[in-house]
Parts: sequence; structure tokens; C-alpha cells
Amino acid sequence: MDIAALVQELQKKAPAAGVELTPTGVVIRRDDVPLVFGLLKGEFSFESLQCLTAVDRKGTIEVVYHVYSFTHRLMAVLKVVLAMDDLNVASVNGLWSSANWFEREVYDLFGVKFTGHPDLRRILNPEGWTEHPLRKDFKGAGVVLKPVK
Amino acid sequence: MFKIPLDFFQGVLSILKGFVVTGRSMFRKPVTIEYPLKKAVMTERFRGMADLRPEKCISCMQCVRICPTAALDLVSVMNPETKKKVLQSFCFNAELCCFCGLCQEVCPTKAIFLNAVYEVAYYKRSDVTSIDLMKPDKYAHVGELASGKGKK
Amino acid sequence: MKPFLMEIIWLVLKGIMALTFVAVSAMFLIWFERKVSARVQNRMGPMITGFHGALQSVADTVKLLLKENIVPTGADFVVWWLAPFFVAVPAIMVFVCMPFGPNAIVCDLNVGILFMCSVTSVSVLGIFMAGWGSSNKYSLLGGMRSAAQIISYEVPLLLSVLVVVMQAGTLSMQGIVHAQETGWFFLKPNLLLAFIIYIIAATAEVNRVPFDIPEAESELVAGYHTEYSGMKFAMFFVAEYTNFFIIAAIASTLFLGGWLGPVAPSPVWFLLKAYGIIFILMWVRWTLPRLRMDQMMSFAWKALTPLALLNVLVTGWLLVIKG
Amino acid sequence: MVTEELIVNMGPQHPSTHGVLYLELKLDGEIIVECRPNIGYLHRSIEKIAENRTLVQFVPFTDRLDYLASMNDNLGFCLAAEKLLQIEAPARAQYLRVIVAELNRIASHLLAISTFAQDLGAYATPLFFAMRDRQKVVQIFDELCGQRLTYNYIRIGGVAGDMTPEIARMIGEFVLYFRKMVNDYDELLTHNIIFKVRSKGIGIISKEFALDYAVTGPSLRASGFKWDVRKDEPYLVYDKFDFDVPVGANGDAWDRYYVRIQEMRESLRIIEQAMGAIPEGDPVAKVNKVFRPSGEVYMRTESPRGDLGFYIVGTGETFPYRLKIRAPSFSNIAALAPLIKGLNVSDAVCALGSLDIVMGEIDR
Repeated sequence: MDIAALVQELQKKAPAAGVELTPTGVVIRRDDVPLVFGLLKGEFSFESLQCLTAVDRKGTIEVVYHVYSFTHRLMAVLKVVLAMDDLNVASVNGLWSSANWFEREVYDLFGVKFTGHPDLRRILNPEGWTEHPLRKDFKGAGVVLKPVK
Repeated sequence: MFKIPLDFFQGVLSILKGFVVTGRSMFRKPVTIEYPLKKAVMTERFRGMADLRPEKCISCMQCVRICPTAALDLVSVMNPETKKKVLQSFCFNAELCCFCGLCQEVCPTKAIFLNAVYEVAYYKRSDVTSIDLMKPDKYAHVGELASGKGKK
Repeated sequence: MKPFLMEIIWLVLKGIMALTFVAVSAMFLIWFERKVSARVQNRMGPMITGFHGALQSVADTVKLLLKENIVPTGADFVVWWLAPFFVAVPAIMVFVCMPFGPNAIVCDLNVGILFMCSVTSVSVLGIFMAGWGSSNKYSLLGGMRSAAQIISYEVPLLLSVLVVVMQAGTLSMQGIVHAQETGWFFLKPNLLLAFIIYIIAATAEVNRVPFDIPEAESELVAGYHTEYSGMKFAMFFVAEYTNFFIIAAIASTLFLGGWLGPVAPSPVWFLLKAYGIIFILMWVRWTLPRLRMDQMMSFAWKALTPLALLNVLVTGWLLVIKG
Repeated sequence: MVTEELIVNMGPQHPSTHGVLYLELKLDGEIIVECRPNIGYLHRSIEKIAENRTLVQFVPFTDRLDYLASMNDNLGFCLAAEKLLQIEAPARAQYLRVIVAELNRIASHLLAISTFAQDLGAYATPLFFAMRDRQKVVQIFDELCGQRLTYNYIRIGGVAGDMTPEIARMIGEFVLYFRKMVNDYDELLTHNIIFKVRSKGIGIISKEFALDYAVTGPSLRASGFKWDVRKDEPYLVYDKFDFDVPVGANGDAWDRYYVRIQEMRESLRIIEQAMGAIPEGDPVAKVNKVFRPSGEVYMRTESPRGDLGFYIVGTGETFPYRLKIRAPSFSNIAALAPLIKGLNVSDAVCALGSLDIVMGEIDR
């Protein structure tokens, strides 16, 4: 099974969900996160959430899931695009326990709120801090290098 | 029914084997280098403190640009007659330096290099944050390590 | 001068000699331990102060004497302050009836071994006081573990001592040594078993690997003496190494013939045997991992104690047969 | 009698938390009722730094992630960058990379098993033995790249320095020496009865648990799940070598320890084969030093602690737009809290030690 076949299967199983294949990953709608990931875990035996992170695209934040299936030897890259003013997405902690700390990290560094997460606290930065350092608009102190021409 | 005595015997034997290992190592030569009294010779490629051969430097700024921690500060002026850059000052911030050796790699004239100095203790913080690489005796206080003898 | 006064002065002198011995022996043992561990680990150990670092312990003592004595906030001050003495004083008191030679003994009590065993047991009180008084959770856990451990291992220890007492027919230390003039005790099989049980139990008594659970560094930081500094810490340290010497000395007296031995003077033989046992125990320390609390307790109650009891029975039976 | 739970703050300064891990333990007697790991004491915002450095400049920072296996971090990052930039390193560099990565795996596993033994109370001796043997590896690296801990050896498009005959001789000697010495650890620890009763059956990670928590590396293989990126998604020239992937049976602390011992033996085999087959040539590809990454890549390699993933997003600038480091220790330590629930403190220390975490990698 390759990623294109997976997307086709997904579209067949969940026609309502907007699963769309792009060169850099499968983009899904935010509201379909529980449905699609439930299918991935349950139907397509993606046993493990290897990596969960986010990318600040200036205006939107992309949450990137790297889900791996040891059965199919297939890494699926799934992306959820969130608008900056509504950074909420359903937690996948119930499907993969590894999401717990990954989601805490993304919350800490990007401020994305994972609804349904049991323990959404800051993980790397001190509790009580209000900023989210990996956003592009964060200006921190420190050595700033000029880009190479 | 022999299981318990057998387990017991194996357990005692396993412990005795450990004693053989430690006992054997008692007769091995110590690997310690008594550091302040004897100093290890650094390897040829060892990356110690940054050092400069000022006469070779052409102020191309490559080292300053590649430095990941911005530890180098080079000031040069253009000579109006020869149209060549003349090195005015070259400061090295050892506090920021991560001893990665990228500067000596990009240097086209091998002017900047990392020497064998690894004893980098100073009395004043300002001594560490701005080491004037133009001065020939900048690492004199660490003795013969600075003269290049420290490396193989 | 009156003979009575002479005797008192002589006793005081002996006491001072014993005290000096305690301090010097502890310092020597600390250096010796560092050297043995260094050898085992292919290191050199202390090398700078004195010949091969022989004066390192002196330097350390001076350092510890000069250190500030930090009292933790919230400590139960009286208990905290008294604890090192409760540990150190019994360790020194034991030297009252330590037979270094036929005449080299401060006082040959007729209940010598009983006195020694009972006095050393007091130190558990000090350890528990230290753990309780420090108002530190790690110390408390260490103190509680220590109390449980020492009390459990006291049973097989005393039972194996009992075997010796039965064999020798006396409680006096010199009497036990004299009883071995025909042959050292550990050559008899039942006493060899008692010797092994004694060594294992005694290792647990002085909290050494594999029974160093009260001080388990990787779990409890430093156990009951986490909050002690300066001279108070030094007292724990000295007491620990003195106790270590004591168990080795008792073992050599009870099982290896004490000061008995040809050619060389008797104190030399005594120390040689004691330090031989100490060396082996150090070797053990630098080789073995540590047991867990429950494993150690079950080892004491399920293996050592029944074995020691059985040994007492067999010895009694043998003695009855021989008449 | 009223009893209450004792809250013990284990760390951030504690002898067995391997750095600055902070565990909030709720104890009932000595049994752990609840554990809350807190991390972040070593957070240096390396991912943010990466957004302000070129790819070449970022390589020294990867040294500081897993400081016990810097070569593997260098390798992981450079492979990811090369995949993104579509650069192929020359054959000699590929072999050199395999050799140094495996040497560093040995060095890292040595520290893992010895600090584990230290946690079990084997006082200092295994640690010093490991340091003695690790010194030989570090000496080789010192000759090869001039540093003992932060190597910055593997670069995008090759390696920093070629292997000399002197270094080849040292590696050959080390392989022979260590093949003999690894038996010492077997005799001193592996089959020691006290070591066994302490670590067998403690902190059992089952296959399902490991996959659920994305536990990787030796901790996953100890549960019997045969998964090794070097074997299953071969990178570099790993597919040319003959080596086994050791797996455990029960997934307990002892299995995790023993998998590491066996992996060191396998690494020796790989080094030997690679030394025999290393081709001549230039170890650095002729590439431009200014890279403009564009696109996205997720590349994972087998670091000594597990799957080390680098997720790089580039937008055509010289700086990467986003760089995420998927650190194996991060996932492994996330599994600690459920793992040590119900154990007592001694066993918790044992389970923690067997996971082999490096805080530099967790906090990044």
C-alpha cells in the first residue's frame, strides 16, 4: 500500500471527510480529525504516531502528524491547517498515547489547543508564560544572524 | 527437585565470576593521566581556541559569516590606493564559540585556525569575551600549548 | 602511688590509645578503600598529598573541620544534633574489649562479645534519629530502611555469634581467642557456615554493598546523612569506617583466631586478619550491585535466619555428642 | 491511624535522573502511586535557533542534542538535509559515516549500560570500565575530527576529514580489543544473580505499549518487536552489511540492557565489514556551501536511543523555515509515568535507568 492508495481508501471509507493528497502530505479538514485518525488506527492499522509537530505558515498554523504503520511499512504525513484566530483541534491522545507529550509540546511552542487532551500544560517552557516561542512573530532576545546573500 | 540447589549454585558462581573480572582488572595498568602534572598531547586535528595569522588574512569575512554563534568580530578598512581590504581588528568571543571549526574550514588562506589551547580559564569575564586575535601573545599565559607544540 | 590510682591512669592511657587507633584506622581505611577502588577500576586514586596520596584523609579531615555546619530549616534540632554522637560513640565504645594481643586489651569483660553486639546495635538509633531529625524525605526513607535492615540482620548475626560462644564456652573475647589455640574456628564446617553467615549479616549491619540500601545513592541521594555537613558528616563517616573495622576485627577474633599466629607479634596478626577481611569486603563492594529492600529482607528472614538457627541446633547436637 | 501520601520531588538534581529530569513522585510507603515527569530544564530552543541558521551552520547544534551520540545526530540531520537538497554523499563518505555512527553507538551504549548498573548500585566499577573502553572510541574521534564530545564531523555532502592509516589501525585495534572486553560486562553484570533479580521483570514494556507510546530503539526491540531503521528502511550503505537485530523476550529492564550489549557486538561486526570494504576516493562531495532548501522532508535514522527523526521545512530561503527534531528519548521518557506506576522507588530508578534517556535531546 502506498500513500495514494491510502488516500483513495480513506476517501472511499469517509466520503464526507475532505481528504486531499498534496505533494507534501495528506491535508485533512480540522473537523474530520477524530474520524480520519480513528480510521487510520482502526482500519488501516497505523499503530504508532511517530511525530506530531506544527509549522507556523504566517496566518495559519499547520499541525503535522507523522503516523507510521509497521504492518504496511508506510509513513503517512497528515496535515491540519488551523486559522490563527481559532487554534483548536481535537486531540488524538485517545488513539495514540504518544500524542500526549507531542501535543503538549505543540501547545507550548505554538499555542495550539488540543481539545480533549487530559493534561494540556506547558512542557518545555515555564508554566505561566504567555508567549509561544516557535511562532514566527515571536521576537526573542539573543544572537540574530543575518541571512547569507 | 534439584532446581533450587542448582539455582543457588549458579547464583554463587555468577557472583564469583564478577570477582574474577574485578580481580583481574586490579592487575591492569591504570589508564589515568595525572592531568595537571602530565598533559596529554592533542591530536593533529584538535580544535582548541581560535588563532590568527594576521599577515595571511584578506578580510574576506567568510569566517564571520559562517560562524554559527557569531563569535568572531572582524573590522577592516579599504585601502584606497591598492583597493584591498586591510585588517584592522579581529576579536574572538570565546564565550560564544562552540569550537565547531567551520571558520578554519572556509578560510581560503588558512589565516584563521584553531590551535591546541584547551586550558581556557581566565580571571576576568571580559578577557574571554573579547580576545584580540591580532596580538601575538594572546594565549601566552597557558604556556607552551599556545606555541603549537600541543598538537602532534 | 596507690595501685588503685595507677590502674585508673593505665586504663585512661589505654582508652586514649584505643581512641587514637579509631581515628587513625578510620582515616587509613578511607584511603585504603579509595586505593582499592582505584585499582579495581584501573585508576590511580589519590596521588598528590603524600606518598601515593597517603595524607589525603588528613587533608579531607582538615577540610571537613573547616566546613560550615549547615542546619537544615525545619530540622528537629536536638534529635538532629545528637544523632552523629549516637552513631559515633558506640563505635568507639566497642574498642573497650577489642583484643589486639594477649595483654593489649583495654578491659577484658567476661561478657565481652555480648557487650560488643549490644553496643553496636545502639547505632541504629542514631541513624534513625538522623533520618527523622533532618526533616528530609530521602533521609527519612534512608533512616527507616536502615532501622528495618539492621534489626533484621541482627538476628542471623547474633545466632552465628552464638555458635562460636557455644563452641568456646565463654563470652569473653580473650577466652574465645584462647579456645582457638588448638585450631582456628573457621576450619570446622559448622563454624565456617557461621563465619559466612556472620560476614553477610555484618556487611548488612554496616550498610555496605550489596546491602547499602539505606545509603542507596542512586535512589536516596545519600540516605540518612544527606543533610549533614562539616564535622557532623565526618562523624558519620568515621563511625561508618570504624564499624567496618569492628565487624572485620570481630570476625577475625571469633573465627580466624584473633591475635593467634606464629613468629610475628600478636597485634600484627590481629590487624592482618582484620584487614584481610576488610579487603575482601571492599572487593565485594566494588563488584556487586545492590539488592532491593524487600529482596534483602526476605534474604535475611527466609534464608539467613533459618540457616543460622539450624546451625545453632547442629552445633548444640555436635557438642552434646562429643560430651 | 491516619496515613497520607508522601510527595517526593526527585530531581532536577538527583543522582539517578540522568541530568535534569524532575519527577514528582507520590509515594504510598515506598510504592509509587503517581508520577509526574517534568522536563524543560535544559531547553535551549534549538528548534528556534535552527530557523535562524543555515543548514551548514546548524550541524554543530545537532552535536548538542544527544551529547553522548553526537555522530548519530550529525548523521540524522545531514541525511535529512541531503534528502531535501537531493545531494548524494560519495561512497567513501558513506562508509566513513557508517563506521563513526557504529563506533558512537558502542560508546553510547557503554554509557547506557554502565549508568544503568550504577543505578542498580554497582558502585562506579562498571561506569569506570565503560569510561575506559569509551575512551578508546573517543580517542579515535579525536584523531578523526579534533573533538571528543561535539564532533561536528558529518557534514552535508560528506564528512569533515578523511581517515588516515593511523586511524584505520586504531579502529582495527579497538574492534579486537572490545570484542574481548565486552565479555567482561557479561561476566560482571549480565548474568550476575543480584543484577538479574534486580532488573528482571521490572518496568515491562509490551509490544502494544511500545507502539502506543512510540517507544523506539533498544527499548522497543527488548519487547520482542524486530524493528531497526538500519534494517527496515536502510539508509547509507547499511543494506550491504550482514548484521542481526537483537530482540528481547519480555521487554523488562534486563532485556533492554541485554539488547544493548548484543547491539554492541553487532556494531563491531558492521565496523569490521565496513573497514574491509571501504572504497578509495574523496570523502566530500563537491557541493555549493550555500543551500536553499525548499520542500519538506522527514528522515529518520537509528540513533542509539531510537528513531531519530528530522522534519525540515524549507521555503527556498537559506534558513530552514521550520525544523523539528523528533528525539527518541522524548517519546521514551513520555512512557515513564505509566511504566513506573506501582513500583517502588528502587525499581523506578531501575526502569528509568534502563530507558537510557539523554536530557539534552528531550529538552532540545
